[in-house]
Amino acid sequence: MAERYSSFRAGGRLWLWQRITAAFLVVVLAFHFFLLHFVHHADEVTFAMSAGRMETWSYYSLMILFLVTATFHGVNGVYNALINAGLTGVKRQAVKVVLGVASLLLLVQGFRTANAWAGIDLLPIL
Amino acid sequence: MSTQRQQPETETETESTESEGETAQERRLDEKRRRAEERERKRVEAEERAAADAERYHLKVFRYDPEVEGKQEPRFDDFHVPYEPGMTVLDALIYARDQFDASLTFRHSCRQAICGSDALFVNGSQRLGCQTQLSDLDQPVRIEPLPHSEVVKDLVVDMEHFYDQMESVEPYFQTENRPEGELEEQRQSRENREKIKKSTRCIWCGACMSSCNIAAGDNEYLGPAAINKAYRFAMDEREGEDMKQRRLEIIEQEHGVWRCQTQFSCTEVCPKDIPLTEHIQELKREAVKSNLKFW
Amino acid sequence: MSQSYDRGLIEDFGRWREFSAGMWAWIFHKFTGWVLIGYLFTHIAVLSTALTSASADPATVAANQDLYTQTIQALESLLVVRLLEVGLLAVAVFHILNGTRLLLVDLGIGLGTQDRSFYASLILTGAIVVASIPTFLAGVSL
Amino acid sequence: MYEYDVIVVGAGGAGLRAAIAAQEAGADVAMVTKLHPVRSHTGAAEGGINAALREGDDWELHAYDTMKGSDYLGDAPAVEALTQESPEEVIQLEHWGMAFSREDDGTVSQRPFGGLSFPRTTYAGAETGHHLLHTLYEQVVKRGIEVFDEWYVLNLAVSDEDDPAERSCHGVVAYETATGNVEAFTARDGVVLATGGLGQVYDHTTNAVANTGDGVAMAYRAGVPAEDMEMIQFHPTTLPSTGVLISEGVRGEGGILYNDEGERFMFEHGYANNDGELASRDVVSRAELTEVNEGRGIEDEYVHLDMRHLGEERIVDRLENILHLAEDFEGVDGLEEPMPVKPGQHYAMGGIETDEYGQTCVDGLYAVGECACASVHGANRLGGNALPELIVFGKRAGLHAAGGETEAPRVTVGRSDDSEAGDVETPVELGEPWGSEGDAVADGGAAAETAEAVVERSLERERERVERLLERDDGTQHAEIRAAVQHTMTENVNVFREEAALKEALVDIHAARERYRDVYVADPSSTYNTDLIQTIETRNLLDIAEMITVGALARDEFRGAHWRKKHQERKDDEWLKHTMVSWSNGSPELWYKPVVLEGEKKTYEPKERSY
Ligand SMILES: Cc1cc2nc3c(=O)[nH]c(=O)nc-3n(C[C@H](O)[C@H](O)[C@H](O)COP(=O)(O)OP(=O)(O)OC[C@H]3O[C@@H](n4cnc5c(N)ncnc54)[C@H](O)[C@@H]3O)c2cc1C
Ligand code: HEM
Ligand code: SF4
Ligand code: F3S
Ligand code: FES
Repeated sequence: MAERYSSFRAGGRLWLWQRITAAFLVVVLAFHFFLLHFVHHADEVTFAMSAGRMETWSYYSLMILFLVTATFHGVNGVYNALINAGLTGVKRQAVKVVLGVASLLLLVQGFRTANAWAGIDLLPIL
Repeated sequence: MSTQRQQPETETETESTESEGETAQERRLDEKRRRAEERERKRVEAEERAAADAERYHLKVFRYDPEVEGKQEPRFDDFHVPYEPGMTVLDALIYARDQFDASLTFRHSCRQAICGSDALFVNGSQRLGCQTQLSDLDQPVRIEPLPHSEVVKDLVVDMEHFYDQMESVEPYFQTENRPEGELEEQRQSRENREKIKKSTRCIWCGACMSSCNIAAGDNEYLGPAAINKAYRFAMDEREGEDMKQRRLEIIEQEHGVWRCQTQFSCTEVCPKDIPLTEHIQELKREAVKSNLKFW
Repeated sequence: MSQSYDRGLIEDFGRWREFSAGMWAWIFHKFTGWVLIGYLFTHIAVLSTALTSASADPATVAANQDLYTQTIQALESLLVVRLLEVGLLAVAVFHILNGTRLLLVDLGIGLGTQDRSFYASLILTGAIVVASIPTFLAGVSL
Repeated sequence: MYEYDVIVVGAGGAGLRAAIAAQEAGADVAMVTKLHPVRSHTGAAEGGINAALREGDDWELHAYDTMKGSDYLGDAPAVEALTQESPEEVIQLEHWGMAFSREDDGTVSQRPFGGLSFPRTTYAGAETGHHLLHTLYEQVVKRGIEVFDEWYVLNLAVSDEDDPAERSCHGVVAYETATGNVEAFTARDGVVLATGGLGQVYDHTTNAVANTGDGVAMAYRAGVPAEDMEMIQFHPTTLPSTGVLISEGVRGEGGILYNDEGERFMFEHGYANNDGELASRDVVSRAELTEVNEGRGIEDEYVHLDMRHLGEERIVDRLENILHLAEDFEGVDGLEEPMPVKPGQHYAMGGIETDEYGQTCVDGLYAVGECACASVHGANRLGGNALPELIVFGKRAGLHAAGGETEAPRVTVGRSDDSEAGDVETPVELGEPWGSEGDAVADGGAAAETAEAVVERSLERERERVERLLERDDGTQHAEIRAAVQHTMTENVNVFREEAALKEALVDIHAARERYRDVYVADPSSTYNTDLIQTIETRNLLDIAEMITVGALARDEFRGAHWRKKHQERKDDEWLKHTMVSWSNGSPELWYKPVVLEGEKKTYEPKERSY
């Protein structure tokens, strides 16, 4: 009986994650915009203030989660759109790799930036 | 001896028109004759008007034939068809074919929205020719073959791919729990029949598939009609739980339900008013649910 | 097979005029999604200037003279950037609203009113964007 | 050249069921059909399928109703086969997943239908045929039976012995619509014709445009007699503008007919004092036309069918499809207004003469469904009796053709000692006296010894015929000829028939034949040439029209659907016999064969048919 649950193929899992991340993003993205354009105006942004916020652990983790979900949601969305357009075979594999690498770079860079603000030296090599 | 309950008056009445006395029937008959003359006069007038091009519908019909010179380059032909009340797009095409150009080619058969052979692209949307009243359309009425499929000739498209998709979802009833008795039927609740009722109405016209941008882009996408077919069986309680799992596996494949982007155009064009998007979405949820059960 | 025969008019041009609400919603959602992911990459790139600031002299940072702060403020002083931000807001709001609409549709809610909820998303997006223009343009020198 | 054990021509309910049965009996089967199977007109059937399923009902009652309904022109062995086997066949459909309407306890629902003594009509909403057709096609897909769809069968490959009873059928020749190829299909064991109705000989019909009687015409020209062709059913409730059918189910559920004066004429004018609206179809059709003829029709054309009193819930539950049809094709909202209805051609009781296994007198040639006449419907078909015919006889013929186990048939086919020569005076010479297309004995037959040679010769002939039609580039178009035939049939061979009009029809048909000699196909293409196919269909319609009219002229009595002005009674002494028309040397020959009234347990004594 076990194997029938393995039928939850990548297609379905990704679909579900796209929804879950979307639901999460609704809240966080709204919060993000609100915070950085209405509470603090964009022209008031300074390194010191950003760093101040990032030093709070809860804000820091929220932003990291924001980064991860947005990256997944965005990149998976693009990938999905390409499949819908009929992308197959080698081209599709290539796109998969390119998108994977790009999101990895994005995540790493985002991480490093956040760490810079928070004053964490997690990945000193980078 | 007549074996039928025939009205005696009927016989005499139809046998001989001359009978004595001014009966109510006579009066009615006179009246009828008068009305008939009136109608005839009206008809003649109407014809004259039609002849004077008063009430003609302007059709612009897509033409293409891979073999015939002059038709190899797709083009639009104009036909001016005299309008009669109640005339449908199919009637107009038949008129144009029979009166103007016998080579005008389109599929049709039942004239009553049940055979599904005359799905066409009329004024920019997928409709059955026989189910579309000319009077509901703006002129000129543009009639084209279904988009996103190969044109064989004029308004005829290749349906093979559509049939393949329909047949790929195991579109037949399967169950392991048949009742014992030869003459005993399986039970099905009214609610369950109600649930699958709409999905069983599909006439394989292909309108939905033609309207879906995803199906247009992804050739392997099962498409709304095939998914709806799968729904019809997955939701039929007579097939039993194990079969349902199998059905879900079919629609869960990569080019199954997940490809649907809820564009709703399939639902909008379906001539049988099948809520396709709703069915697809329900299957997505069913699939997720059944997979999360033991997580 | 779908494109194997070029039917010019039918397949390519002119069809958009016949798109229905759900199709427009699909197109817009696609477009806004791509803009958002594109923006995410640029956004992180710009924010990366913070890396230099972190290692800069604390005094420069305190005086708001570090690279990050300068970059951001330079950008924010440009009208184009502010306008682009309004655009971004429009894109994001629409994506959020229509995304919510899609999530509801996925849950089987509001299928019958999907066209109306799309129009509502559009209108609401417009309203929110217009209402936030003053805030977004505040303090920018022309 | 394709070769199979059994070839089924036509993929409506009858053909599909035959293919399944033949395949289950172990045969290698192929279906050849001019429409994709799901486009067949079986899909249009609305009302239901009769089967004696429940306590209080049994096949004998059903057989009795059917014999009575047939006005004693049905053959008892066939009628009994139908009524005995229809329950198991209906349950078989249910086991194949057909979406029947259900009772509260989950069993299949049944409703009353005209002419039935028990509510025994099983149904699936008002779209029973659609469900039946799709369920059967699904089973064909499941079994992987090969289907050649959009292949138009041009003719049969039949050997050409003098006596039709000695001929045998070895296959068919078909035209692939998409490409214009003409190919032969050899059948090792049998060919089953299941080509459906012939409504296109009339212009107001519930039948599809594809219902052109091809099977009847092909079998006829191969020497197989056509039986009781004059028996045409006119359905009392069709929409006036299109001929779209409003199911008998509406009356079954309690719908009422009114004339222009608001009278419930079925009772008030005494047409059927017991059953009223639910009397047999012929009775109701004549009643309506009588009302119209006497000036009580609405707009002098139609009457009203009212179902509003049934209430929205019941209508939507059981007759939802009717609401759509009335709305789409007549612009009437059945919940708000009465629906206009008038009689329209609906069903051909007659057809290719067969026994209870679908066998014709030509060896290896079978016919089932509406194109056949096993004679279960006699002079009038009861509503809900055609669909069971498809599945019962479809199965029987498929099984027999594949060599499965069967009993000896009791209905005889072809001429025998019991047959009687007929004679009818006609105003013109019938058939194709000028020798149609240089035919041999049987039109489409071929003088040759071996099966291969027969098939080969037929193929050659058909290729020539197609070429000949395509070569001409001037002449008459088939559409004009078809319109002329439809017009004269509707004018002269309709519900009410009289001698002079019937003769006029024969003259018109003769004239149409004359014009057909000059026919040409305007479309030169070999890709999807529907002009060519319709031209060939029109040829078939000419033969069909003639058979119907000859039968109608010969039968000078009033039986079932067949009404003659000067002969207002059923003449059991003279006419308890079938009218048979055989094609012989280019013209029709009329003869008769007796009706079989002896059933398994009893003989059905003709009684007065009152409702
Ligand atoms: C509107 C309507 C409602 C009806 N309602 C009922 C009802 O409620 N109950 C009931 O019992 N009966 C009903 N009937 C009658 C019944 O539906 C038909 O008699 C029956 O469906 C005929 O089925 P068939 O399989 O013989 O033919 P069809 O379903 O007509 O199929 C004919 C097949 O033959 C093929 N064919 C024809 N010619 C050729 C050729 N030359 N070459 C290749 N293929 C060919 C066609 O492609 C098609 O597949 C109704 C009929 C109509 C018209
Ligand atoms: C804020 C809340 C958001 C919600 C509710 C949301 C919702 C959705 C949903 C439901 C989809 C799937 C559409 C489908 O497959 O049918 C989607 C697609 C997508 N989203 Fe989002 N999203 C949000 C934020 C974002 C963000 C921040 C980004 C960018 C990083 C983004 C980028 C994308 C992309 C690229 C797609 C694919 C578009 C396509 O189909 O081409 N989304 N979104
Ligand atoms: S689902 Fe509707 S539109 Fe699609 S094929 Fe079936 S009937 Fe046609
Ligand atoms: S149009 Fe296509 S995207 Fe889904 S809702 Fe219909 S299948
Ligand atoms: S002709 Fe059959 S659906 Fe239109």
